[in-house]
Amino acid sequence: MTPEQARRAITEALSQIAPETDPGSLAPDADLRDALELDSLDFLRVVETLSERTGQRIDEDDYPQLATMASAVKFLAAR
Amino acid sequence: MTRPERQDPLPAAAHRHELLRQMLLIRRFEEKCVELYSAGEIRGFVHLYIGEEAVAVGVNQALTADDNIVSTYREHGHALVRGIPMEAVMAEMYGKASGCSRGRGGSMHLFDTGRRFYGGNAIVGGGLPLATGLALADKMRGGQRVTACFFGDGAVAEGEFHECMNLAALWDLPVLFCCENNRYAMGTALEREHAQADLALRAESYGMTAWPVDGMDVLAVEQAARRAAEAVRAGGRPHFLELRTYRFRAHSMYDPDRYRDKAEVEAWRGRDPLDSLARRMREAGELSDDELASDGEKLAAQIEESIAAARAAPEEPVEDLTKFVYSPEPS
Amino acid sequence: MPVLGADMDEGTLLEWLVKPGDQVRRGDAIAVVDTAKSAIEVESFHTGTIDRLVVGIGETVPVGTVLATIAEPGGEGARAAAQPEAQPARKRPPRKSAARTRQRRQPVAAGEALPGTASPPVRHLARQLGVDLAALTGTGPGGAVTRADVQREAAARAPATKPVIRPPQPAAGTVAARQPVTPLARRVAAELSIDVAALTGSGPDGAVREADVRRALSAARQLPQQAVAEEAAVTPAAAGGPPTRPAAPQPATRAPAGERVQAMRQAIGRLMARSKREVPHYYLSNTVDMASAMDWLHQRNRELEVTERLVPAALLLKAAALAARQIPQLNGYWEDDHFTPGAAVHLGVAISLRGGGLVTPAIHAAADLRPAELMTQLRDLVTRARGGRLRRAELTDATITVTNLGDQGVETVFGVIYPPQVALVGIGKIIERPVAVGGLIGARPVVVTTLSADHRASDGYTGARYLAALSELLQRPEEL
Amino acid sequence: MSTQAAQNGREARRARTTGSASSAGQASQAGPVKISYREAMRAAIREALQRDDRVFLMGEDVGRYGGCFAVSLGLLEEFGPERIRDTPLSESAFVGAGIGAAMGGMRPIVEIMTVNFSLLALDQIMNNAATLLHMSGGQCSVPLVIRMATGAGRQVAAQHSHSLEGWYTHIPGIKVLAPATLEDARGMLWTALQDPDPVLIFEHGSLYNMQGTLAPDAGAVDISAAAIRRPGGDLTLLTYGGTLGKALAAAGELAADGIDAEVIDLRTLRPLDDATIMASVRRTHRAVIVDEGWRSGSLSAEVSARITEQAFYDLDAPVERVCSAEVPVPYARHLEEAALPQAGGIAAAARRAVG
Repeated sequence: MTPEQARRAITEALSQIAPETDPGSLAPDADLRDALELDSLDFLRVVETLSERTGQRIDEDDYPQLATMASAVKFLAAR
Repeated sequence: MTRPERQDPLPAAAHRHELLRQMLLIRRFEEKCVELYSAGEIRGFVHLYIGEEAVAVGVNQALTADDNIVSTYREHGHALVRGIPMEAVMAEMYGKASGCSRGRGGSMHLFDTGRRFYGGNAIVGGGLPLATGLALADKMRGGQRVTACFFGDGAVAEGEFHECMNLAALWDLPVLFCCENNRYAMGTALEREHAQADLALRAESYGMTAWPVDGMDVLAVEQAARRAAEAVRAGGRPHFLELRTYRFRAHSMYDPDRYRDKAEVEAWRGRDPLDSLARRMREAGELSDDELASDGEKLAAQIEESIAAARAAPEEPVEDLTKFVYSPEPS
Repeated sequence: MPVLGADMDEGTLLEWLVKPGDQVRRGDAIAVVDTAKSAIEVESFHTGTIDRLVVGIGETVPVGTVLATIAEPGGEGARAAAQPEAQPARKRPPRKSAARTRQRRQPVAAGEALPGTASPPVRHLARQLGVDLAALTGTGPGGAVTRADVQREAAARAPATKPVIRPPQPAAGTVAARQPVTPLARRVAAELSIDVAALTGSGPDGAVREADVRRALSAARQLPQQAVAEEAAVTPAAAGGPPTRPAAPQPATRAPAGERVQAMRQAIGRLMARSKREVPHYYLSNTVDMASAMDWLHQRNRELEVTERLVPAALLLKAAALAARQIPQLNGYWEDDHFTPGAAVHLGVAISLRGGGLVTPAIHAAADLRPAELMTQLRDLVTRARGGRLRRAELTDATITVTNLGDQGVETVFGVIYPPQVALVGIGKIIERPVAVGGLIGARPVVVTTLSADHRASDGYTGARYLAALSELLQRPEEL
Repeated sequence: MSTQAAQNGREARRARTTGSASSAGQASQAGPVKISYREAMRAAIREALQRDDRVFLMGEDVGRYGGCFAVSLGLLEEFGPERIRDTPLSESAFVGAGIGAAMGGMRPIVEIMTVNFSLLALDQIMNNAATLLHMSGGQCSVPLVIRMATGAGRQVAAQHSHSLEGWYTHIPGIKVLAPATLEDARGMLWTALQDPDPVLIFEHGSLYNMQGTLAPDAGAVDISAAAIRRPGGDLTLLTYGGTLGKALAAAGELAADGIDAEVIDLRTLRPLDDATIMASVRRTHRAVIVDEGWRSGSLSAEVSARITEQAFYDLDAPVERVCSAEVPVPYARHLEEAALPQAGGIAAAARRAVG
């Protein structure tokens, strides 16, 4: 997966969970959960969506790597 | 006043022979019933008339085919002398489809409305209001029928008896009340049951003509019944006969008969209505032993035929279980 | 316009789910209505054909207004839909309505065995063959377990175990106590392949009725449909096509966000003001060691697909519900100067809405749900709350409420009770704190649990027992 | 033979009178006729007496007194003492005589003053009227009509306030009717008289003064079916006789709350019209049975059991019953009212069922 594909997947997943926001305009190092006001359930759905879309298993231990857009793109693109 | 039938009784000797044959018919039929009951072929309550045959036979002589009869649960005799075919009565004892009540009634509920025989009624006194009503219908429709209503001494203690005596007398209804006083209401003797054991007197108090009759003498019964029936027919008022009789056997097949003295039973057997009439006829040279034996043989054969027919008769189909609860819908 | 909450006077029609000519059955959702608190589906109380939609989208009308007319099958005229529920709250004398409320919430006597869905001879056979009836799916009328079902089950297990003749046991021991279900509900559920055991009843003694089954069906339909929609929207993108935004899960027509938030604030304001005015609150707090719970959770989630993973909130809610069952004095309602315990623990969950506002829908019979089931319901509830698709019973049935602000980074919550409930449980953020265990100081995850309780219904001692029970339960997560 | 001839003449006359059904109706004026339940009943008896000379009325004080409830007032003068027949206080005898007269070709209407006195004739009703056809293998039909006043609500205390319809419905072989409306008071009797089997008609004492209007040509009505007196979709109220009005009142009260109750008048209590009952319950899924009889072993128990047998999987709530309190009916007004089903209690039961 290219970083661009990863970014698109993440943006779409976030838009779906928080439709009134514009994830594309976030700073790369902003904390996604804070910026988009995601609670743990929202976050779980983001993980779920990403996992489905990318076909990758994302374990609970991987969650910290999904904290910001930059780290998340890096995490997904690396796999 | 028109008097249908029975205006010219049979010549005396032949008539007496006929009375004897009718009593013998009842006697032999019931004796056979005891046998069949013991063999388990017929069941339920069976109340035997043996000893009382003179009452049914004698009263019936006074009735026309157009008169009504309402009877009790001890009604084999009434049914047979009324002319219900023995085959139909026997088949009813067997609970068969060819029974006179199509297997629904049994021994206590023999019916033949075609012969105006309105059943054995197994509620003591229960037939009295029916007879009163049948007579009311006839009176209102302008007929000249007599309704003969049989009941026992036990019924005289029932409220319905008194209500009906009053009603029939009050409304001048053509009922011939025939009280078969066999001295026991099941196991309770007449004197232990009635403060006034003169039952005719009780009926008389309702303003109707009533008198006691020797119920062991068929000729006496016939004579009394004719007199009473004529009076009913002529005047449209009820009459009451107290027919003093005795049953030789127990109340029903279940009855150990502990309430009667053997000597008493034997004394009454000495007045057996069949023996009395047969003796009298023999003494008068009206009946030979051969004729009597021949009568017995013919009856035995007839009874055997009725049993064979009843055994062979079809049963009512179980699918028809609820038939006759209500009348069929008019089609 | 049905009354969908105690203080609702009017409602705005957001969406019609039917059009004239559509067939509807009693219990079908026919419209979505915006109340001050949430968008709620309106169900039809009649079966028939939609005749006319009377109220237009966006119109605000008082309760009792006819929304649509339904022509009854075979009937001549049309009748007002949803009319039976119109105006009952104000028309009836208050005492009578309170009496009805109490009646509906009467608890089932503890240990009372309810009759099974199998006839006595079948139960007897099941005992003889050692078959657990609760585990069987019945093929008889209305889903009743038949002789054949039991024999099939016994035969299926035959190679492993020979049929054992067991001594007769008391019915309560073999047949699990279960919720009453009306025959009609049972039949309809069987026809629609819905598991009645998972339903929450709105009838007397919590009996599941036909309407409950139909509600469950429409909820069940909604989820797959949404999933399909998302998939359809997403697939072209995954295939490299032009990116497509998935359809927004909100209804297309809604009151302007500003007005909506304002109305909701007013409603919340009224209720909270009433609470603070009428309810003498007392507050307790307790710090709970979450090490075992978090360990168990990680262990479990590691083995599972993401869709099956639990969040800590699910465990905390389950524990809160169980504790409420243990301390029934906190689970129920204060009405007419006395406390009526709830028949079951219907756990209200405070859910903040994106764009502002708050709803507290209930998870029905939460104490009876396994954590995974509770998690499923929680996700469903949050999704629907934010999508504006809550059901009426969910908004009115809570017997105790939990506010979990841990995700927002709050350590301690001092909550305000939702009247006529008598307790609110607050849950803060799970944080690592130095804790002495066995004489050694170590960093362990802890959470601060709080209780706001109505002093009219209980005392501090009772409240303390509740928080202690909650803590106790969280130490044995595997038993939750 | 003269007897036969006389009878033939009667048959011919009967054929004439029974053939002229419509001529025996009410007056010829058009438009609805204002009438009371009592008058409707009297009109029905008069019509029967006019149309069929086999019909006669008998009972205690039906003649000179005019009937305990004045139902037969004036009929003695019109039809004479043969056909309006005062009886002694001998319930067993005159009910039994009615049975016998029916067997003998008449079409008697027997009036028992009140249901409590019918117990004195229970032997005749149960052991003869109901059984003769069957135990005679179909030979003895009993085309008899027995009318009696029933029910409480008039402060006549324990011995005159029974509702024993349920007892009688237990008995195969008889039919049991409960006219609750003017139409049925006017129309059930003739149909009952055409029935070849015994029919009991229970007239609730509180209904005799009920006023209303009837079509001028009102006449015989069907007695085979229950009637929906008020259609509704939310629940089914099942009742008969004196409680029909209360059930309708309760339905009105419920309607104000938005609960749409269907009210079924059972009309014929034996045989019950299962089809109408079940069709309604299958539509509404809820049933409340209102029965002035005592709850235990009552007609309401029978109806409830049948619903459970035939419509179990259509029930969305337990069947509710509103019956009389299990006490002998007391004299004092407030106690009597408390003992009997009332509209408020019916509405409350309906609300429980609707939930």
